[in-house]
Amino acid sequence: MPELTYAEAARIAIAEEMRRDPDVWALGEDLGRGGVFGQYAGLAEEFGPERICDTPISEASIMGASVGAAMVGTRPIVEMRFSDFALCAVDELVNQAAKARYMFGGQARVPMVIREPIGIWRSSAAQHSQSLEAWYTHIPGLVVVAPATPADNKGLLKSAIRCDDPVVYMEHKNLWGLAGEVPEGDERTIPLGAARVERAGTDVTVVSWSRMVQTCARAAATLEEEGISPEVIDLRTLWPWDRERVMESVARTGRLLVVHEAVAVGGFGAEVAATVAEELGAPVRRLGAPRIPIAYAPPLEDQARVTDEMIAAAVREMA
Amino acid sequence: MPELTYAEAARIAIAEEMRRDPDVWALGEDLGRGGVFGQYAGLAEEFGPERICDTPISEASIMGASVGAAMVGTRPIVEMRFSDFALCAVDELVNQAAKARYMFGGQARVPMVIREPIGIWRSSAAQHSQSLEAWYTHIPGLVVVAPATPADNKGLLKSAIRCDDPVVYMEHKNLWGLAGEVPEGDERTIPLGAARVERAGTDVTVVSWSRMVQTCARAAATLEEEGISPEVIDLRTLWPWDRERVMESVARTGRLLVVHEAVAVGGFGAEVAATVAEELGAPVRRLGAPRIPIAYAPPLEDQARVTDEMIAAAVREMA
Amino acid sequence: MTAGRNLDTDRFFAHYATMQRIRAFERAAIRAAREGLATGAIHASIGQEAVAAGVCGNLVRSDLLLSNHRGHGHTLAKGADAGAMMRELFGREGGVCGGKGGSMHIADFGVGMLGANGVVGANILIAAGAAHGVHMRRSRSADDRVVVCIFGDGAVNRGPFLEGLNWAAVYRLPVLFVCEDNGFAATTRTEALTAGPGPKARAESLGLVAAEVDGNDIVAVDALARDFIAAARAGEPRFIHAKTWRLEGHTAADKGAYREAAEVEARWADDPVARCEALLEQAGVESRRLAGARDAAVREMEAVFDEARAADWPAVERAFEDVLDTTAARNAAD
Amino acid sequence: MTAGRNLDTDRFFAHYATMQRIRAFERAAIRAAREGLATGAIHASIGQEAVAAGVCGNLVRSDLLLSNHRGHGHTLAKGADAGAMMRELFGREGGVCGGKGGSMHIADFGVGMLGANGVVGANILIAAGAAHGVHMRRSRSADDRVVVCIFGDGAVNRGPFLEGLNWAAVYRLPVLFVCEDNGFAATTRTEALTAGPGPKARAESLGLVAAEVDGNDIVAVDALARDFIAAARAGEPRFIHAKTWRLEGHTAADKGAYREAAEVEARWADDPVARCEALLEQAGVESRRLAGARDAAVREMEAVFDEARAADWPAVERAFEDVLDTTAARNAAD
Ligand SMILES: Cc1ncc(C[n+]2csc(CCOP(=O)(O)OP(=O)(O)O)c2C)c(N)n1
Ligand SMILES: Cc1ncc(C[n+]2csc(CCOP(=O)(O)OP(=O)(O)O)c2C)c(N)n1
Ligand SMILES: [Mg+2]
Ligand SMILES: [Mg+2]
Repeated sequence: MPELTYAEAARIAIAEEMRRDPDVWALGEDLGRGGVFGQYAGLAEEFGPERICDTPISEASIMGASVGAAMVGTRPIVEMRFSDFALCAVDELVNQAAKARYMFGGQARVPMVIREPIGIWRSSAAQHSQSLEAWYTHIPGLVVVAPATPADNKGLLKSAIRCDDPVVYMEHKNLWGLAGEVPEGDERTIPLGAARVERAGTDVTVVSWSRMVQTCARAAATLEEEGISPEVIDLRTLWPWDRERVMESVARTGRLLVVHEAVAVGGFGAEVAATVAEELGAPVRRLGAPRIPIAYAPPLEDQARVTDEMIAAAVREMA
Repeated sequence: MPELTYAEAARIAIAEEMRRDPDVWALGEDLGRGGVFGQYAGLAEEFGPERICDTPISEASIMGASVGAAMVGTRPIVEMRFSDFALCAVDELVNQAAKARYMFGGQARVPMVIREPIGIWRSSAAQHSQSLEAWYTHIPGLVVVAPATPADNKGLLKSAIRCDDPVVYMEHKNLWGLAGEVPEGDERTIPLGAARVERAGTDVTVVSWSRMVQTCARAAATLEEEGISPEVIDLRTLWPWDRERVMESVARTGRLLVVHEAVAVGGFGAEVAATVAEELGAPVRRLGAPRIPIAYAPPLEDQARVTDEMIAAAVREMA
Repeated sequence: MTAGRNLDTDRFFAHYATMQRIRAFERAAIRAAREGLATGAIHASIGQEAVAAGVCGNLVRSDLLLSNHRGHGHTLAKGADAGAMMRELFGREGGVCGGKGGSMHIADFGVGMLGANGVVGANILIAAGAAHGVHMRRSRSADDRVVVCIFGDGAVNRGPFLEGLNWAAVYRLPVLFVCEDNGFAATTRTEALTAGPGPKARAESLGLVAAEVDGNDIVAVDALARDFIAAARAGEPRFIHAKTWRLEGHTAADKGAYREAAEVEARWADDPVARCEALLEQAGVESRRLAGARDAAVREMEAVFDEARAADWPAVERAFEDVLDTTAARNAAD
Repeated sequence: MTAGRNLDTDRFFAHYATMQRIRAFERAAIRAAREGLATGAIHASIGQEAVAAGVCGNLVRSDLLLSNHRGHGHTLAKGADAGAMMRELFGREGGVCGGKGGSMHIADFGVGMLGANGVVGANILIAAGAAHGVHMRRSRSADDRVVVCIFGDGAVNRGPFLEGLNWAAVYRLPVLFVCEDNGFAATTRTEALTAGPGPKARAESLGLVAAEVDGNDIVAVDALARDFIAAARAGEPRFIHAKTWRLEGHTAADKGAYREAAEVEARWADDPVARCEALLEQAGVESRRLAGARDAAVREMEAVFDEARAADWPAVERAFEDVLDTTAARNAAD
């Protein structure tokens, strides 16, 4: 299996899907030059400017036009650059894309993938660092995906492109350069809604997604040396989330820790924790950012981070 | 104490605050005619068109201009008509209003009240019925209020107007006509962040807000006849929420039910339930809408409602 | 109005019939709202029928249409079934959206009507995108569909107006935008809150060829729409500012207290349906035939009203369908 | 460029000094980014200094300014302290925003600079609103402040452009909008994605008096800004389209591979700082004085660079301040 970065894996996923289906196209700012993070590198050369479409700085239009383009049968990949800028296009996503199929009684289908890179990325400050995945899990009609590895970024992106409903696809800005083995082949998709066990264990179930999966894995390695065995589950898809897999694990370990980079208050960790508490009555705990905007200065920015030490400490307390 | 409707109570709160402070003003569509729900009736006559300001259909501008107007020391009351339309102004609220104070290191203050009526209102369908309070609890820098009674709608709105930070103030469209006793007097404010006990009880703590408080109260009355005594707490402010009051109650009753009209998945009920589960390990349960858009036809729309029967049944199971 | 003997009476009789059907549908819809049968808000287009008929009458079935909250007339003119529409307003089984959308989300994809919209201005971007999709597919097949987007004078003050028109012009998309200016945005006169020379100048500043027209003059609307639709079909986006007037309240519940009875009465003298009728009479069409079209429209809409009232409610399970494929099972569990 | 003997040399020497200070600040900021000392992205305004100097030089301290992500020059020209600004870029204690904002959120409320913005076009609405606030207070006190809003050519394709300009015109607000057109939006030439005759026509269609100017001509910018600021102060909102060119990359990290070296070199011949210098020489200002201003600027910015590097990091508790008054205690608990 070749080693690819998270960005390359996504690029290959798009190229494969665009070759397979002439209705797939991508649009957003600066895509022709390969995208801000190189995640579209070379695609304009292969597919031309109509299918790798440079747009004006018009997030509402990028999103809204994609709704219309999807309704007539094309499959747009919508690049929002930073999830923060997608806040300029919320009506188009939430009131239009997510609801069209339902409002029109099933007449409309809106197959679009909305790429919204999330997360803290050194000194990007309050308007370029948010992780708002929880918002979209709350909106009926949306699928929400947050891949943590290069292999998943290929397989899940392919599934998202093939999905007939709108998928909010949240890559992490700090993962673009992460390298890992990625299976080759056109049909190596990964199903939406299926979690992945990052590391099997017996003592505490640690549920996470996106970049925090790597942090949890590091914490788990430390803990294992201490004789504590955490099971780390990468949710991968937040809606629909793999409730069965999580329940099965917590039923075994007897305790749950949910870890995410987003603000803890109102984060998706609350949903996972509340569901486990309701269904199993097991002890639950969440780790997420404090309810503060992300600051610019590194030492201040770091206050918004969940670290492997914090995770290890929480697991130790629970185990 | 005079009886007033929820809409009248709000109108009087605004009038009192506008008389007290010449920097308070209101802006939004059709305000000069009293607002869509009469919640501004008569105010243009008293305060003139500059302070009760009719605007173009430009939600982004209404919100964004208010940020600027607040920064220079005025105190805008921003009328969004339906919370759904506020989705046209999310960058302005979340990236600007909520973050300005922080990003600029405390140099900016953004005292604005954003009125966003929420909730199901017969056959208003998917784009006019949403309850998205959970979103704003997740955003650092915002206060979130959702009053359930006329008295609270006066006292909390006054506090919101006096607050130096942005307050998302979510009235329920189905409560406008609800009448109740409202204390008179300019200084009868109600503190932000303090819950109210709607009905004291001993067996199960039921936490709710907005219109569902009335539904919970009805369910409680039924249950009491059966010998079950629920304590119904009206949270009133969702951020900051009155954690102490809730913990104290659950510590007594030993169990928690959270009830809201919003979609259950990712709703603020998850936050309350997760927090209680984390801190007390008590059994928790949530009632909210299924993850479906709100339909138009009454029997379909009703599938999104939480009823007093559902609440009573849940309490019976838990008690 | 450019009338006279050489009027294409067949064409305008058809427009006239459409306008009468819209008028009758709207009257029935208002009655349904007042009787509590149409359970949601009804925004009727009485007084604006010439825009719907004149614009949509120049489209073929496969062409696409996006409308706003005041969309009954546009939808009927695009060829949707009045019965399915009325059942939708009543929230009944067999409604064109299965009762899930209601008046503000009326849509009939089968005739290319891709939806009304409850958010002012939102349809502009969706229309630009639908045209973008059609444009993309043209390179692969002989898709010559055009997209028409109708919105109100209130929508020209929302950001999507700028973004959507710029978008259409940049990519040279097959789309016609129609600003149906009825003088009001809800209870507010739009003019006072719209700066500058008007929608036409705004559209031109965004690179579109644009024109103003008397929206109550079916002949003028028809001629301009025909030209502009042909141009748009060829990839030259166009803009029409059609001036009309909303003869009834904003919704069926609105008594319109913010305008004088005298003003409303004066505006009734410019009723586009009556104007079209006069024109056809002048051109030699028998009054009996005209009255026949009107009566047929009224009877049709009375019938669909009665049918809708008699229709069943949709089965409650429908509330859980059409959300997501991936989570059908899970959704039901919540 | 209208030069000559009768130039107000004091005035333009002051503009020149401002431009040299901006140039030197930007060079230092780019160096800081390349050395990893400015920890976030740096968008420098090299080549665009005449817009900052010419516009902000016509404001008094109490006037208000809103800028975009490329805001160092505007902020300096408005009178902010270069040392506090540089410390902000370094994320240090004593930064003008306490290290919380960085380059993209640079602000100095003490000199009326109400903030740069990380969201393209967002400052337009905030500026309209600041002007609305000033306007409201005018009825009670003699507040004659004017608000200036500077944004890029990329921002004219976002909805807020339409909404904010319409807003300013409808309420007759004391605001001047300046589109600082440097030819690019990140790596894309803006022209190809901006339909129609341009920003000036767009502004006019929204009811504003508007003008184009050579943004590298300090005399022209100064004269136009002076006029337009006076009009705006009196409640007539104005719009300037200033054409300039971004001589460096989009950020300090951008090598600008999407443009030919020859094109960049040709544009350096139009360097506004050099043009201003030539003008002053022509008007009789001694080269020594000019070189002195340049050297002083370079020394000043080297000093603030060194100071910033030596400054402490902010105390970590600061991360929890300035969020909400009502919840100070609760936030800390989370
Ligand atoms: C974004 C948004 N803001 C506000 C509303 C509430 N609203 C519904 S219709 C309407 C007036 C619209 O005026 P116009 O666009 O001229 O259409 P008309 O009703 O006159 O046909 C308003 C303000 C809305 N639906 N969407
Ligand atoms: C709403 C939004 N979309 C995208 C971006 C990313 N972005 C940052 S700067 C920039 C280019 C802006 O171009 P312009 O407005 O001309 O300003 P310039 O950089 O040329 O000074 C883009 C696209 C952003 N900051 N905000
Ligand atoms: Mg109108
Ligand atoms: Mg630019």
